[in-house]
Formats: sequence, structure tokens, C-alpha cells
Amino acid sequence: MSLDIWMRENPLSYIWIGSYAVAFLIFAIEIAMVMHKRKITLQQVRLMREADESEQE
Amino acid sequence: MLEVSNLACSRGDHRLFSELSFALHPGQIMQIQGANGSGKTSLLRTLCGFIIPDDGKISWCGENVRELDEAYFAQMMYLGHLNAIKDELSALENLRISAGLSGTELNEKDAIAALRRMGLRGRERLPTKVLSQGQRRRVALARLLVSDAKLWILDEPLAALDVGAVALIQELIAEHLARLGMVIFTTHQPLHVAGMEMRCLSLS
Amino acid sequence: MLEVSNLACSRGDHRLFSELSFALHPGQIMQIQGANGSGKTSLLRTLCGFIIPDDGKISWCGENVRELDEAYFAQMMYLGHLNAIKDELSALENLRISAGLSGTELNEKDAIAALRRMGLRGRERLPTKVLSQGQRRRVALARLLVSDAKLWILDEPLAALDVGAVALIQELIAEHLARLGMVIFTTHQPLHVAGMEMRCLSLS
Amino acid sequence: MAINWFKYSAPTTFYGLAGKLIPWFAISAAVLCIVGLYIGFVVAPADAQQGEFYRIIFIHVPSSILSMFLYLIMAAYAAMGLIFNTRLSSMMASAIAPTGALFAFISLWTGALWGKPMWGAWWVWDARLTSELILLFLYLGFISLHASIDDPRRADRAAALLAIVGSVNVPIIYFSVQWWNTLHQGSTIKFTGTSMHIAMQQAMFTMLVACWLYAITVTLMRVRSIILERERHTKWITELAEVKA
Amino acid sequence: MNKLSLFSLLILVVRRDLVLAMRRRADVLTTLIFFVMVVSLFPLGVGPEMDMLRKMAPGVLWVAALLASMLSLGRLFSADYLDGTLEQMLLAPQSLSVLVLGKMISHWMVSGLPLVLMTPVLGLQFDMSMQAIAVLILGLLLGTPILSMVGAIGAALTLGLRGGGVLLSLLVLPLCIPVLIFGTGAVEAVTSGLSVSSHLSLMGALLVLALAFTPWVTAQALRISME
Amino acid sequence: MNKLSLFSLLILVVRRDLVLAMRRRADVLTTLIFFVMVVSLFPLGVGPEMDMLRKMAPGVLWVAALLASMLSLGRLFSADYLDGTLEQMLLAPQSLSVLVLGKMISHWMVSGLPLVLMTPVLGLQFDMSMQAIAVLILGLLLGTPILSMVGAIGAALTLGLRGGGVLLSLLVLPLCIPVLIFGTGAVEAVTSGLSVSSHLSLMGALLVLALAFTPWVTAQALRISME
Ligand code: HEM
Ligand SMILES: Nc1ncnc2c1ncn2[C@@H]1O[C@H](COP(=O)(O)OP(=O)(O)OP(=O)(O)O)[C@@H](O)[C@H]1O
Ligand SMILES: Nc1ncnc2c1ncn2[C@@H]1O[C@H](COP(=O)(O)OP(=O)(O)OP(=O)(O)O)[C@@H](O)[C@H]1O
Ligand SMILES: [Mg+2]
Ligand SMILES: [Mg+2]
Repeated sequence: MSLDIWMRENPLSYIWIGSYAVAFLIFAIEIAMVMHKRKITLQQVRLMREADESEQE
Repeated sequence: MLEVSNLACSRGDHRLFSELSFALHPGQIMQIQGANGSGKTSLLRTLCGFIIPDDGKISWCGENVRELDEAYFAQMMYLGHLNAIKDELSALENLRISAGLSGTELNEKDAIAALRRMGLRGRERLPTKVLSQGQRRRVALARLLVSDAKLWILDEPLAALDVGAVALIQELIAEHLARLGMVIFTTHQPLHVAGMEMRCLSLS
Repeated sequence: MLEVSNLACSRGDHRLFSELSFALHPGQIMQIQGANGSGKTSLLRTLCGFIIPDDGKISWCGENVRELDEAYFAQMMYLGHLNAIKDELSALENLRISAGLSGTELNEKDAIAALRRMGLRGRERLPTKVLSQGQRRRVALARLLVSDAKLWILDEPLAALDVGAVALIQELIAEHLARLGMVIFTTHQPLHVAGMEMRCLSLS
Repeated sequence: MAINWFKYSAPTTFYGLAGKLIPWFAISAAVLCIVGLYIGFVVAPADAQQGEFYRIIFIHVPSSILSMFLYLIMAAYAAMGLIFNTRLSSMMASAIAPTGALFAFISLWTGALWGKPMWGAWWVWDARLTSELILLFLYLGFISLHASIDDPRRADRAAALLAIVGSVNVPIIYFSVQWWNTLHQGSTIKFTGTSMHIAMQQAMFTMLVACWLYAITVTLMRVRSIILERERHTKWITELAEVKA
Repeated sequence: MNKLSLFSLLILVVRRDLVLAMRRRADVLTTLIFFVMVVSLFPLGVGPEMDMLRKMAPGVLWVAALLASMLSLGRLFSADYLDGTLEQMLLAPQSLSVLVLGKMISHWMVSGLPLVLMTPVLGLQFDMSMQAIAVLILGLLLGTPILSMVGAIGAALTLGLRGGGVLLSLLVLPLCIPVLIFGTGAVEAVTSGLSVSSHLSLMGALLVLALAFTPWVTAQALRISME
Repeated sequence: MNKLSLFSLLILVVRRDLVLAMRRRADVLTTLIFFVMVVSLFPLGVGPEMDMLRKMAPGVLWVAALLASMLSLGRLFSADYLDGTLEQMLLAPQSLSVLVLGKMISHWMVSGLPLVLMTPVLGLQFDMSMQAIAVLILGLLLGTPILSMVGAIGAALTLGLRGGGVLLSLLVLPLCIPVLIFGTGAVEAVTSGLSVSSHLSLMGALLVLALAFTPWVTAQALRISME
């Protein structure tokens, strides 16, 4: 119930925190995940390459 | 008849074989050899069209099998690791239905004769669920007796079979070759076909 | 050590064997022979306690195994048709966990050494799903290397194995017998253990 | 040989191209987003009926629209991958799916937050909301199916078939849901932005473009990782500068 | 050894699956009993007010039917897949779509039809009127085959995947929502005195569409899954 | 090679099953999504009137949770059965009950806990009050482990039977009805301003009972099924 009152009194904060903060948080998480994925993948590919090279020797 | 040229196949990250070429003509038999994991099963499944090869062509009577499709399937028969029999059905029903699915109607007399020849006398009407490992394999192999396919593709046909059954299979193969059929198979046990040159393909 | 007296077992309506008696002492090996469907698998599963026999007694060190229960399990190891490995886990994880389930902690080094000895070098950390039929069997058989069970019960251990692996298994069995272990097994392929008298039990 | 070039070098060139394009898309997305939010929150006046609350629209509507368009684009790429066997298209499809699902989620979330002051409830079973929810389920189905199949080629093809079947169904679902709702109750919930202020329109449009650019950026980043992962055995990957480093 | 025509092949497949189902009568019964049980759980969970129950009834019955056929779908191809029969079917020299259609038909006869036959009894439990029950049954008669057919696509796609059952529902339930909506819509139309023909004819159209396309799509899905 | 204590064996089994679940993350998600989806189907079937939906909500959520954990139960032993691991577990020289308890715990963590965490959002979709949602969650927290444990008995009994999934529900759902009744009863009590402690403490008692007996019973059921 207190949320209702707070919401009526601070509509802008409600919108900012409720929608935009969440949306941008999601965007940020998505970007972070994508970058992390790239880092991990690069690491794996490098490991594979090193394994290949050591096999050839 | 069956021509394979420049075939390459990989599973996962792993190139199993490449630049594989051979031809199999009527009356010929070929054994695929290789250690565990060398790609024998994968090769056979590629010949059946389950696995799409990375490269190369498989042709039957000069035409690519991917285009022939059903016309090719009508002339070949594949027996894999799995027996393709239903636990709930009897050996007899299993055999008749699998013949039906491959497009031919099989009457009861012929089916029983085939099962008896496979050493299942007295077990034709038992649900296959109660049969032993080797008996179930025999039910699956009975399909060789009732099909008129020209090309047999057999993946470890001898697994779980006892000495008597192995001899029987050798006999069947010899008959098929005498009818100008073709056989391509894998096995880790020795298989001898009387009076036939056995070609070997080694994967490594 | 393992004594079987007057054992009788039937599946469905069918009496598989009766009045079966034998004893297996440390350092001895026994092969169960018989045509397909003669009841080899059923006998082994009875020895494990999965199937309750119609009649007769199985005793271990003089005591009935049904009463010993967990004390008996601690000293035996059964390898059946199924490999008991998880597709999602790597060969290494599989081996360590199955050792854990049978009550011993296995460290990574020993596990890797065992897998390498089974010819799986380089595949220790692959998910077993991508291994071939024979490679998966090798993962299962690696448990023989890391267990300290006295009695091995093996149902067709050679199925799907290539020549190299068969030789390896023979070696393992010889070592186990030299340690005064006991082995009871079935197979349709010939298995030779150097310098050991092989006892045979024929079911018909 | 011609086919080989088509099959194998498409991801090669695309990988480099995408790498070059990403910063541009990212920067313009950020700039447009700031501009759009500025117009939306500072320039545009409060709405007569809804007061300040309507300002959720600047994120709600773009994400709703994007979630729907991205599904179509994803299905189109997947279909291309299935029919022409082009690997890059399948990779694009699986790169778009998570972004689409996230936009659907944001749309649901912002809509729910909007609903509370407008209707006094976080959620009502309105036709539009329901079909957005179903759209989210369709995305999740695509992603789950792709994730449960280990062989990437089989995963691509299976998920593509699902996406195609789904996109045939989307119109059916959309109309049936609409009809379902109107049969029950009158249009108690109708928001018509009849006379939208010009600044509102500008802000919404800017934000829409910003979201598009963001979606493109993230998709490209993701597809680059997917290319790296799937092609890691090819020679060109091992010769890339970032791999050698 | 005579060659089989396409139609006799269809008959063969339907007969085979029905025989298998009869050998495993438990399967048929369990789908039905699952349906009955889910429907009966609701009064327990929601409370015994008749008014509310009557209003809920078409929705609950339809959702339960949806879930029951979803669950039985897991079995559509999986047994054949595990024992290798499906491999052999893909190698059959006839149209795979016909085999698939045969399997769909027998699946419906085994798992859809019994639900429809059971509905009147359950409808009475919820105090539905005769008219409403009649429309409900008509809707189910048209709708359950669609569920079997659309579900078959999902079953084919999730073949051999662990946790297939739940994944299957995840893929198929959203696609089946229109059927649910038209089915319950028809019952509500009749209880509020409106015409039901539009709902039912839409459902009929969906059925025809499904008959035309799903066998082929399922066949493709099977080929993909067997690679 | 050290011998393992019972407790570390328990940990081993739980860890193993969690690792397997993580390798197959889709499984975990699909149970959850199935839950969400079944819950969302009801409004589509019943209609969007908020009043009625609010009244139905606890029942619908509980039934959906019941169904979701029931479905995921099929996987509890079946994978281990099919690949032969279960055989080996029965031959383990330790108490089988401990292994079984480990499997139950990990099953709950993978399929019960996520449902509980998801409930608040779904409660809001049905416009439930905060208080009601809190009680619902408490009830589910106590109830879902019972479902996992009682369900395990059914899963063990139906092992290896074709159509096990539906048969399983058939065996287990009736046993779970008390949980359903107490769980929904608690929510209804709180919405009508009564005390919920009696419902919840009854549920707690059921939980303790289940913890004490079900592992052993399940172990026996497994021995029977493996013959
Ligand atoms: C969870 C709740 C909600 C969801 C899932 C949702 C979903 C959607 C979707 C899918 C659209 C795009 C429709 C189209 O382009 O035709 C949309 C647009 C819109 N929504 Fe929502 N919505 C929600 C709540 C709300 C609320 C509460 C309001 C305001 C009272 C609202 C106002 C609008 C407006 C003004 C548009 C743009 C209108 C248009 O372009 O036609 N939405 N919403
Ligand atoms: N549950 C059962 N009901 C009825 N009969 C059964 C059952 N299980 C097995 N049988 C029968 O028992 C016999 C023995 O089966 P078993 O699996 O022990 O044979 P086996 O010696 O291992 O044969 P194989 O070499 O083929 O593996 C078979 O003839 C089989 O038909
Ligand atoms: N889906 C897959 N993903 C990745 N690797 C795979 C896959 N399937 C098979 N492999 C690998 O491919 C190789 C060949 O497998 P295949 O089953 O063809 O071997 P095989 O020659 O039949 O061996 P065996 O004699 O043991 O049956 C194996 O090393 C296996 O690890
Ligand atoms: Mg093989
Ligand atoms: Mg045997």
C-alpha cells in the first residue's frame, strides 16, 4: 500500500527507477554477458590453438 | 553400383575421415575396419543418408543418393546397433511389420520360415521382450532373409551372437553375394565368407 | 569363496537351469558358456542379487549373500550390458563418481592414469556422449582398474571392443587373478588369459 | 568451388565487417538514447490525463515493437539457414533470439509498471498483453530447444523449423487472443494516444531508433562470438590477430 | 511379396500403433485418468462454490485436455526412436509423411478420443448444461486432432533430448493457444445465447490447415532429429 | 583410496545431480517455464475477469506446481535406470536410502525451488494481495519437498514402464492431495483474515514424516523395480 502512495507522490522517480533503471540494467547485463562470452570464447580458441601447436611439435 | 568419392565427415570438432573413395560392385563384399572410435559407424550412417557429409559424393548407379532418395532406400537395407524390434510384439509380428514398412507384404508362412531358419523355432509368437540379447539380434537379422534389397549395410551384425548364429550369418551373406548382392559391414570379430574375396577398408 | 549350490532359476514359464552348483576360489576364473538365450545373463544377475532364484543358495565366504547384503556388495563388482556412464559427464567425472558411489574416493591423477591405460588419452575430459560405442565401453571397463573388489562379474565385457582393447582386458584379468581375485564372465568371443586354467560352465 | 566460397567465407568476411561496424552502432545508439530521453523527460510536457506516468511510453513502445519485429527477423534468418544451408543465417538467428526475448521482457515489465497507476493492477488479461506474453514463450521455446541440442547443426535446423512454425502461428494467435478478450468484456482498457504532442512523438521515434541500433549492436557482438566458437577449427580463426595475441 | 500402396501403408501403420497401444492398455488408461484427475483437483484447490465452478468448467476441461494430450505426446515417437524403428522408417522407400500421418491418427484415437468420450461425465460434475456439454464435445472433437498434429511437430523436434516432456510442452503449448481459445469461446458463446458456428468453423479451418501441413513438417523435423 | 562417510556420500550424490542439471540447464528452465505457462493458460481458458481469477489463483498455482513437479519426477531415476547407473547404485556397499535422499534433495533444488521463487510474479498476474502471496510461498516452501519425496516413490515404482509419466501422476497425485488442500487452505485462511499457523504446522509435520520414511520406502521400491 505504501508503494501506491509513494508512486502517486513521486511519479517521476517511480518511472525512472521502475522502468528505465530496470531496462538499462537489463541492457547493461546483456552487454556484459556478451562481452564475457567473447572473452571466454577467445580464451578457448587460444587454448585450442596452443594444444594444436604442441601436438604438431 | 555404389560409388563413394572424396567423402569427408566430421563429428563435433573432429574430422573422422576425408578423401575417402571406393566403389562396390554387384557380388562384392567390403569390411570396414578400424579401432574403436575410428568412424566406422559414422561412415555407415553417412552411406544411409542420416549424416550429411562435409564433402564428397555418394552415388548409386551413377546418381547422387541425395537426389535418388526413395529409389535408393528401396534397394538398400541397414541394420544398426539397435534392433528396431518392438518389445510388445512377437517376433513374427515384428518381422511382418518391418517388411511392410519397407514396402513389401510378407505372408505368415514366409515369415515363420525365416524365423525358423534364424534358429527361433518355438519362439516365433513370444513377445520379443522376453528374448535374450542374442535372440533379439536374430529377430532383427531375420529381415535379411525376407528383403530383396541389393545393398546390405550391417553395423556389427555379429555382436551378441553365438557360434551357431555367426555361421548362419556367414551363409546368408554368401547366398546374397551369389545373387549379385552387395554387402558392406563392420565387425570386430572375424567373419569368413566361403569363396569370396573380402575387401577391407581401414579407417584410422 | 563364492559357492553356489543347487541354484535354479526360471524366467517367465521357462526353467533356465536347475541344480546348478559350483564354487569359485581366489585366483580362479570361470566362463559361462551357452548359446543365445541359454540363461547366462540371468545367472550373472542372480549372482548379483537382482533376480531372486527359485531355489538354491549363493554364499560368499560361507554366508548367504542375501543376509550379507552390503558386505557382499563391497567385495564384488558387476559390469552388465549397460555401461552405467552419464552422457553429460566427462570420462574423468564418470569414473570418479562411480568410484565414489562404490564407496572409495578416487583422486584425479589416479583416474586419469586409469583412463589412459584404457586407451582414452586425450579424451578424458570430453563428454562421453561424443565417444563411440567401443570408447564408452572402455570408460565403463576403466572401473576395473580403480576398484579393489575381489569378485568381478562381467557380462560380455568384450562386446564392441577392438583387438587392442581385448588384449588389454585379458591383461587386466590376468593381473586380477594374480592378486587372488576371482572372475566370472560370459562372452561369445574367445578370451585367453595367459597361464591360467579357464573353467567353463556350460548352460544349455 | 563457388559454393564453397559462399559457404565458408561468408562468416570470415562478416566477422571482420561486424567488428568494424559495432563501435559505430554502439555510439549512435548511446547518443540517440540520451537525446531521446532528454526530449522525453525535459522537453515533452506532462499528459493531460496520465500526468507524468505516460513517460514510460518512451521505453515501452520501442521495446514492444522491437520484440515483435525481431521475432520476424529471427524467423526469416532461421528459414534462410534451413533452406539455403547458409551457416551465417543460422548464427544470426540464434544471436537475435536472446535480445528479442529481453525486449519482450522489458515490454512486459514496463507495461506492468504502467498498468499499476493506470488500471490499479499490475497485470490484466488484455489481448495485447497476453499476446506479448505468448511471444515471450515462443522466444523461450526457440532458445530452450536450441540449448537442449548439443550438435550445433541439428540445433540450428530444429530451432529454425520451430521458428517457422511459430511465425505461421503468430498471426493466428494474435487474432484469436484479440477476439477472445473482446468477447468477454467491452474495451475497458483502451489507451488511444489521439493527439500526441509533437515532442512526445519525437522522443518516442528517437528512442525507437536507439533501441534498433542497440539491438543491432548486441546481435553483432553475439554473432561474432558464435562465429568464433563454431569456426574455431578453421584456419582463418587461428590466424586472427585477437586469437594470436 | 507384393508392393504396398500408400493407403494400405497408412492402414498398416495405424493398425500397428493401435495393436501396440492395446498391448500396453495401461498407457491409454493413464492418459484418460490423468485427465480426470487434473479436472478433479480443481474443485479441491479452488473450493466448492458451484457458481464459480460452472464458470470455470470449460476452461479447466480444455486446459486438462491440452495437458493430457501434451503428456501423451512424449510417447509418440520416443519408443520408436529408442529401439531403432524410427531409423528404419526414415529409410522406408515410401513417403515418410504418410507414416507420420498414420502415427498421428492412431495417437489421436488412443489419447484424444477417450478424453472426448469422458467429457460428458466430467461436465456434469461441474454442473454444466446439456447444451454447453454438447458444444464442448464438438469443440474437443475438432480440437484434439489439432493438438495431436501440432504436438507431433514438437515431439519430433525434441526427440531423444533429455527432459523432452517438459520441453515439448514448452514448445507446443503456445502454439495450441488458439485451439484453447476457440474451444472455450464456443462454450461461453452458447451459455450466453450466442451462435457458436463461427468458433467451430474457425476450429474446423485450423483442423484442415493442420491436416494439410503438419505431416510434412513433422517428417522434416524427424529427418533433422535423426542426423 | 579413502572410504567415504555417509555424509560425504550424500554430498557426492547431491553434487553429482546438480552438476548434471547444470550441464543440462534447459531441464531446469523448462520445468519453470512449464509452470509459468500452465498458470498462464488458465486465464485464457477461463476468461479475464479479475475477481474470479483472484479467487482461483491459489488453486491454480498449487495445481500447476503439483503438475510441474510431477512431470519433472519422470527424470528422477529414469536416466540412471536407462544407462545402468541405477543398477550400480543398488550394488553400492552403502545404504541405498542415503543415495536416494541425495537424489531427492537435488531434485527439489532443481525443480521445486525455482517454482517457489517464481511464484510472487505469477501471484501479481492474478492480482493477489502481498499477504496472500507470502503465505502461498511459505506453503510452497514446505510443500514442494513433500511432492519431490512422495513423488520419488512413484517414480521408483514406475521405473522402466512405458508411459511411466502419466502412470506416475496417477499414483502420486492422490497422495499429494493433502498437501494441495493445506496449501490452498492456508492462503484462503489468510485472505479471510484467519490464522494460518495450523495449516502450515500440519504441512510441516507432513514434511518431517516424509523426510523420515520416504527415502527408505523409495529404496525398497527401487529394489523391486530392478528385479
Ligand atoms: C504488461 C503490460 C503491457 C504489455 C505487455 C504491453 C504490450 C504492448 C505492445 C505489444 C505494444 C505494441 C502494440 C502495437 O504496436 O500495436 C504496446 C504498445 C503500447 N502500449 Fe502497451 N503493454 C502493456 C501495458 C500498457 C499500459 C498499462 C499502457 C497504458 C495505459 C500501455 C500503453 C501502450 C501504448 C500507448 C502503446 C503504443 C500504442 C500503439 O502504438 O498502438 N501499455 N504495448
Ligand atoms: N522376463 C522374462 N520373461 C520370460 N522369459 C525371459 C525373461 N527374461 C529372459 N527370458 C528368457 O530367458 C532366457 C535366458 O535369457 P538370458 O538373457 O539370460 O540369455 P543369455 O544366455 O544371456 O543369452 P545371450 O547370449 O543372447 O545374451 C531367454 O530364452 C529369454 O527368452
Ligand atoms: N555427435 C558427436 N559429436 C562429437 N563427436 C562424435 C559424435 N559422434 C561420434 N563422435 C566421435 O566420432 C568418432 C567416431 O565414432 P563412431 O561411432 O563412428 O566410431 P566407430 O568406428 O563406430 O567405433 P566403435 O568401434 O567403437 O563402434 C568417435 O571418436 C566419437 O568420439
Ligand atoms: Mg560403431
Ligand atoms: Mg546375455
